[in-house]
Amino acid sequence: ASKSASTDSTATSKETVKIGVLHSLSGTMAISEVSLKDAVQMAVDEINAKGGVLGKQIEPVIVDPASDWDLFAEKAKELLIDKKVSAVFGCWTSVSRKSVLPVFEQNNGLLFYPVQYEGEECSNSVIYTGATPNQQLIPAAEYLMSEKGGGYKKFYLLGTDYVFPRTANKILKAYLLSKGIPKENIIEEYTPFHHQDYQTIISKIKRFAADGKACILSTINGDSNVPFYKEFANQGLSAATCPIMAFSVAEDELRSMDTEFLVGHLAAWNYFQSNDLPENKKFVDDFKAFCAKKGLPGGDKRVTDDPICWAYTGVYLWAKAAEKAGSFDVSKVRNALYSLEFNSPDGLVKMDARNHHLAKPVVIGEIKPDGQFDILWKSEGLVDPQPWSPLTSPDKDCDWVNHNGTYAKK
Amino acid sequence: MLLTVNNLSVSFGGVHALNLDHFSVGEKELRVIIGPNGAGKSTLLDIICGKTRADSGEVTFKGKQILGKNEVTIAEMGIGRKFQKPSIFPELTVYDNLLLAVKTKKDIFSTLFFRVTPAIADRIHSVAMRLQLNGVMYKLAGALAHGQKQWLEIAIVMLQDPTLMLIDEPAAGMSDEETEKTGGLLLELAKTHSIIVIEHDMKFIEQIANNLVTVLVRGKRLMEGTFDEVKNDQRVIDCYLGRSNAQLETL
Amino acid sequence: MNHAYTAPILSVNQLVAAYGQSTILRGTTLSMQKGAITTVMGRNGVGKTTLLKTIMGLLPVQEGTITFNNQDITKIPSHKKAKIGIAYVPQGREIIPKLSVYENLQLGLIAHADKNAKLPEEEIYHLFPILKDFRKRAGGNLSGGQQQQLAIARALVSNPTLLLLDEPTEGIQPSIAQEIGSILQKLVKEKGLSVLLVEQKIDFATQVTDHYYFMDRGKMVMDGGAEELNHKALEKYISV
Amino acid sequence: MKTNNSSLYYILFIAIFAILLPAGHLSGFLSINTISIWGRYFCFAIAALGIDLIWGYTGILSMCQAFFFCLGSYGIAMHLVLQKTALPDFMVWNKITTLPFFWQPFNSFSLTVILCMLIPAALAFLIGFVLFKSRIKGVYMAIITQALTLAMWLIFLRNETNLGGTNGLTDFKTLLGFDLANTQVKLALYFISFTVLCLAYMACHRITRSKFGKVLQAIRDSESRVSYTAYHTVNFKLAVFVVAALLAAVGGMLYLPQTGIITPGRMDVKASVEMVMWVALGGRGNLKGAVIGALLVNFLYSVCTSWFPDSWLFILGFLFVITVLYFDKGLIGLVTTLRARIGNLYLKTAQTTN
Amino acid sequence: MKNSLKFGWILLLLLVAMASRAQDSSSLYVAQLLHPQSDSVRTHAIGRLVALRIPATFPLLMAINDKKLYLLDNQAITIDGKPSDEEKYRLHRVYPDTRPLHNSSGDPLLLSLSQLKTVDIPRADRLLLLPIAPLFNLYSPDAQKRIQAYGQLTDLQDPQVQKILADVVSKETDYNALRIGKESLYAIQLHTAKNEATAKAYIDSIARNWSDNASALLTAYGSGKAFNTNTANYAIEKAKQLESKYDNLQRIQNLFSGLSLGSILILIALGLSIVYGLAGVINMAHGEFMMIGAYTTYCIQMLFSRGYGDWFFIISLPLSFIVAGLMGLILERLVIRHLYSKPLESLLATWGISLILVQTARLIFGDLTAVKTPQLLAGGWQAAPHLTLPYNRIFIIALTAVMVLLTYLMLFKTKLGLQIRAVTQNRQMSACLGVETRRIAAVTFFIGSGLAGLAGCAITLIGNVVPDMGQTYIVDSFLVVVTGGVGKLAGTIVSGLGIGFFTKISEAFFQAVYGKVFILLFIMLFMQYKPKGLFPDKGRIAEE
Ligand SMILES: Nc1ncnc2c1ncn2[C@@H]1O[C@H](COP(=O)(O)OP(=O)(O)OP(=O)(O)O)[C@@H](O)[C@H]1O
Ligand SMILES: Nc1ncnc2c1ncn2[C@@H]1O[C@H](COP(=O)(O)OP(=O)(O)OP(=O)(O)O)[C@@H](O)[C@H]1O
Ligand SMILES: [Mg+2]
Ligand SMILES: [Mg+2]
Repeated sequence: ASKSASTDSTATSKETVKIGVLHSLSGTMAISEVSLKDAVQMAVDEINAKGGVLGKQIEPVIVDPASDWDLFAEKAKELLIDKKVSAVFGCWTSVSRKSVLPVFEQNNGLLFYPVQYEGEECSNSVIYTGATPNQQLIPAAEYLMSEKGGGYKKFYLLGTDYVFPRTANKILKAYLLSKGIPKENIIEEYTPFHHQDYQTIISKIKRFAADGKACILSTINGDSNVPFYKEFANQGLSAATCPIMAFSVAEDELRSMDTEFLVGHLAAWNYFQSNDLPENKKFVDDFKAFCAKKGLPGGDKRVTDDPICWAYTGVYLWAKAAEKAGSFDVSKVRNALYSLEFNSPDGLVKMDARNHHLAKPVVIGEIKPDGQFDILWKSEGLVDPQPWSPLTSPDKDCDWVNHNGTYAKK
Repeated sequence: MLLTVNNLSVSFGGVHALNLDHFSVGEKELRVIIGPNGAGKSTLLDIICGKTRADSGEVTFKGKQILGKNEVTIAEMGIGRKFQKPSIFPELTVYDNLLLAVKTKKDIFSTLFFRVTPAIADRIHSVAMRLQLNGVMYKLAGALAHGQKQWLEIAIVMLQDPTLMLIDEPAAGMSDEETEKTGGLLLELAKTHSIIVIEHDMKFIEQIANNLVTVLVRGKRLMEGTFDEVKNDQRVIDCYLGRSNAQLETL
Repeated sequence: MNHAYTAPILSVNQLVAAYGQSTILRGTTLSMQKGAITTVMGRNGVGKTTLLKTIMGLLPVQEGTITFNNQDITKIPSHKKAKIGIAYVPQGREIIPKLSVYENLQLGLIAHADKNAKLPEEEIYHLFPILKDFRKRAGGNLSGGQQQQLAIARALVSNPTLLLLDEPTEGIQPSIAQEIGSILQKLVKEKGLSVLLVEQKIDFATQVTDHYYFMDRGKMVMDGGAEELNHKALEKYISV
Repeated sequence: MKTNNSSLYYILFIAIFAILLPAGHLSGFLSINTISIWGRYFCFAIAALGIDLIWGYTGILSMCQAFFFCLGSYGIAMHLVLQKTALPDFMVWNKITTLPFFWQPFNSFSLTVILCMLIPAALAFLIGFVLFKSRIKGVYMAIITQALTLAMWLIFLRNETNLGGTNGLTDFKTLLGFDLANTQVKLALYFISFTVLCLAYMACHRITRSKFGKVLQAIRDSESRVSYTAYHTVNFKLAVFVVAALLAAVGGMLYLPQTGIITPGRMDVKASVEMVMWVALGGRGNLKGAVIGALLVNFLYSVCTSWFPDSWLFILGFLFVITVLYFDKGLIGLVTTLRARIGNLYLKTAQTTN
Repeated sequence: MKNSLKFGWILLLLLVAMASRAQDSSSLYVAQLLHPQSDSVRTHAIGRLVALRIPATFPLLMAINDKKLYLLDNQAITIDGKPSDEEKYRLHRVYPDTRPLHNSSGDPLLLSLSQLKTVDIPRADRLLLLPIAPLFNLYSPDAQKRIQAYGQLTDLQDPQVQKILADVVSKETDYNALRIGKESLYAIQLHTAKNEATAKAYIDSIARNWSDNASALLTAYGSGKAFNTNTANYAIEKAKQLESKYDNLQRIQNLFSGLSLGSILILIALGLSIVYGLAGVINMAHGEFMMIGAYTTYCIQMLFSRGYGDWFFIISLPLSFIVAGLMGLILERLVIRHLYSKPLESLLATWGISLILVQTARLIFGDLTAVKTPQLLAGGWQAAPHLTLPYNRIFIIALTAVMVLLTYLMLFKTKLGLQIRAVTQNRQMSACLGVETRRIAAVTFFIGSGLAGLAGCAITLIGNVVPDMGQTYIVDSFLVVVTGGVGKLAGTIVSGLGIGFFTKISEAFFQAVYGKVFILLFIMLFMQYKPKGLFPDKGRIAEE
């Protein structure tokens, strides 16, 4: 509420349109989600400064679902029913999204979801600006198997035990098997949330990687990463002997980390801060300036990363769609979103013509000592989203234009 | 015999606290146990009531072995205990303390649907009256003075109406008059119950010891006899009563 | 005896103290001479223990004053009282249960005026031989009487000028009770110790005391020299 | 005087929740969302009653009430999922073709209700039996039950358990044919929760006032003395433990349809500690306190996370600290002291004027 | 004879010619590498350099592999590992020779990274170096790296490799490296051995040496290249022995992991059990004091970001103790002091405080942060050829041992400890005996919270620093306190180690998640058997 007051003051007389911001500001997920709230806030400020949407100033309603999945549902109801917001920007974990999903569907809301996820979902009420599996996982595996990427033959799929890693690894495994990697060269392992002690697992990895040609596909989440990488280095492994390809480690996580032992490891995303498009340079500078101005922790040392980029882009997509539709009405905005193009910090991206996902480039980067990524590989053009992975659900597809959401392919 | 103890041995970390060859108490007998501090008197009662485990030996009550049984079973068989250090329910009122003690069915359903009958109320009040607790009936038991707690605990044991009462130092912290009253009370109770009393107050013992007195020393039974025999036994004087027992002299 | 001419070591004046709402001491007054044993007697629950607790600072004084050695100690915290030479043997012993006997005794040294004082082990074990055998045993595992002996020994270790004893013979075997009596008298004579004794057993009291007070419902109702202390004198109060 | 006080509480309580709130909704002041939220708080309050019984009255700090709560919720959730599809989506996705055996009974509503209470009760009996038999007490009990909850949480998080893993169960449509999104249904659920809360309160009230309740308090004071007085303390402890588990489960059952999601997050360490905190804040050993604590803490949680998203933790944190420092017996104690103060003041002024 | 001499001459000439040609071409390729016309040229150049394997280019290749290749005045240079206090590095030329760069006055030249031009070699190209990485790493100034390199050498048949190896071994200075280098030589000699006795001797040497691929090497030798079955069997036998030795080492590694996990738990539980003993409550904010310690370390690292090497960590050890201790002291003064006789209330209050502390940290520091590992504690101790014991873990074990010892001495050998224990058990009586209970309580809280802070500082070595990091360990450490028996130092130690070992052992059999569940259930069952912890009080004192 305090935040909305400050944005109000810039345009007091004008009418406003409310949007909800549903990111955890406390609890375990706050680590990741606070930055997304900041990104949304920045996008809102920018749009407001340019005159708002359809002549209205955007008024963000910020609530704290506190990493509590039940509270996510409650807050979603509150935003949609009591606060009557036109769109909601929020969620990080799959479970939080699943928790609010029925609320959005029942109350005809619109959720912009900015994080890479496991797919297998095709809701009419969610706009997925993060990656689908084929926009992140598959290219990464493909790259590692390629000559250029090192021609790795053995894969250790390591993740935190929840839905995204499980699904991701299922898809990865299917992909690897389809590429002729023998079963015994793929190991799957999960650790509990907040796992801190990776000694045993690293020992296993060491043995697995003793003959070279092994790499790790990591979906380790959040605060488990630091102990993992530290132990990895301390037991004498390195990126040269066995690189780690991470799907959940981005610049924001690396920001204040001791990157010495991370250098050379890899990550696959759709966006890196080191992207040298002029749009991105501006975005990065603006974000730093924004954080410094607002006195947010980290100030001008803040960095951008993939989810931040898509959280920010989400607001613009919504604004653009509303302008195009000439209305804030959810179904009109939704229709206007199909095939909508937007010049994001990551270059031109495009909403899918049939479902609510975003087509965007895929990039693979290598960690540098300053916590940024060297871009090693970039997809040619945009990669279309596949909410249902053909590897695990070959018979399904998602289409809201010609079909009613998920349908069975012939 | 109501209670028989044979070859009982207990040690704590290698130190023998009790090494009792034989000890028995009959129906409606009031037995006094004396002995120097640390002789093992309280330990003996602890074993009888199931608080402490014995190393070896046997204890039979009403002909049944009770070693190894838990304290509830033993209590149900009819043994009630008053501890040396007052043990009551400090956060309940005196009345509730007494109510819980009254001998009735004590399983879950009976307690759940329990109603105070006039008979029970009378019993509680008469016991409270005799132990001068009627004035503090609705005080929290924790707020009683030391002597009152002693009485409350005696009252609890009385209301339990056990066959055998184990009373550890009832006169401690009581004035002479109160001690005497307690003695009278015990004598009266002894008409209907078996009682084992531990005390150091010789005057009190003289009052109540109408039967045998057992002397324990270092965990062993030194002797058993009438009060006079015990009082005049040189060994007892040496290790317990002291050279010239002033207390007795004055009598 | 001629008490009027020596300054009292401890004087309690119109003391009022309460547990929460219930007032127990209602204007208790007491004065005791240096180098003497003063006994407070009274039925159960009249407030004897409460009086000692209040003197020791465990219970706040609501009204009245306590003076020790011409020093007003009404509002001084317990640990300071211990340091200026008041030692306390409470009812219920209050042994620190998980400390060994030896450690319990060492704790007594904390209040000793001399910081480097050593434990007078010889003397203690001479008085209470049983403690010697049990040096290493946890205090809480001792028998009741043994604990009482330990509590008294612990109080004596600090070399106090005033000793507060709450029914010290409770639970102690007759021979040792007797000995405690003579030890007290000896300490009073030799070291000028003053003792405030709470006791219910008239026999013990008459044996050791120099002066007695009789307490009822939070007030002193009678006092006098040792020679006046006998059953008859007290009868009328006791039968109330 | 005493009865007067209590009845004042009751009248206020009923007036607010049975009349004022629904009326507010019907006249359009309050959204159905608000009503539902209060309905959920009632469910917490029901569980809190159980915690008060086991902890407040019997002195056994059980940290696994959140687990029992979840069992109730999961049971109903399984039923609701089966109402929607024959095979839950996540099973389809996990390539499971037939419904696992333990899901089968949840096709029937009556069986579901029975199982929702039977399973927690049986588990509580088992856990309680094992723990109480071996005389585990105090912190040991608290930490062991916490460990148990933690273990269960980890297990429920797994996909292999076929309970939806981290995502839990969500997206329910109908209950006994009623549309859960329907306002009327929501209002009905609110009233059911309210009624159950009242009934549970009355039952607990009865229990604590009976001799049984006295035994519980005596166990809290000195368990060994109770044993020497010939009560089988283990049975008594076991009985309240089961009752508390039942109350938690019932709370969980009513909670689910009003919330629309159940995940293992409801029984993580934080959640299980929080449940105890409601009772502690409200006033331990006092049934009214437990209810007030549960309602108030959750209300503040909801409100503050919306109004003060950045600083609500401070507010809640300080509330805890201040309650402890200044109010002896929780919030309910505050009320009594305040009343006493006011009474005193009144008396004093009366005296001085005389 | 003459012929052979002649042949030798020709061979020598040929070799020299080849070498000089190689030298020439290497400078060409190096030039191409540093200033490529196109990516493919660079890739080709690297490919050639890899194929040529000229020692003179090795420092350059090493710099590429480490991503530390820079240009300064068109010279290919690299930086020394550790920066100076002003983040400046010493520089070395890497081609055509290696020598340190000096400034005009003859002092070592110090420059910061921004003053150098980075030579970007794409990962794909760098990966080309992988096959010969062991070869050029033989020239590394870092002995540890050389040791690794020896172990990783392949194609030992190759005469060029043999030559380089012999050359390097002859110049080897480090004892361990020398041993391993020599034994790599044995491997070559084994393959050229012509009779059973020598072959067996070399097999023995190799087995004794036990480099990374010793068993693979022996197995390979035994199953193919051995010249008679006797030696073959002997080699295979030895290989098997090595394998089982390896398994044993794995067991040791597991034990070490258990020990290290156990020490962490003990370190946290130490403060917890002291404070628990005093206040008689579950101190819900204990984890947050840990967090304070960790953030103190983080802040000090920030202050020291201009260098001073490991000093920041050395200083943060006592400081994190003091800062967390002081916070504990403040908390005790403001809140806990009023709650000593009310265990329940302190539970609530500390919970509230933990909420406040977490949110405060979140507002001040934001999100995920981590502390740099001090140089001294980076990497691990190669205890045996296949056993790396990370220094940071060794340090934590040592720290825990020291803290346990100090705590023991403090509690049981000092007057303070005596008073603490007395106050813990009976406040009122302690006061009557002259113990300043308030001061003692404050000191105890200070020590307890300080120990938590210290634990937090130590944990930065292995994990990250986040506002709610306290919650991660808190249940586990409570379990340690409880299984050990509340207030029992020895119990805490034994149970901490026990839980550590059991966790690690179970993790070897189950996945981590089930390992954890298993250990929790195991503890529950254990408590059946010991309901008051490992070291329960015996006798009457046990009853309260
Ligand atoms: N757990 C224990 N560990 C060691 N010694 C113990 C333990 N329990 C009791 N003792 C010892 O056993 C002996 C017997 O104790 P007990 O309490 O039975 O004596 P008592 O005869 O009741 O003495 P008192 O008259 O002083 O009450 C004592 O010496 C005591 O110190
Ligand atoms: N903690 C307490 N809270 C409230 N009231 C108490 C408390 N302790 C004692 N009392 C009350 O204070 C009164 C005096 O108690 P006190 O212990 O001083 O008596 P006493 O004279 O020492 O008796 P005794 O001879 O039995 O030891 C008693 O009526 C008792 O009920
Ligand atoms: Mg005894
Ligand atoms: Mg008294």
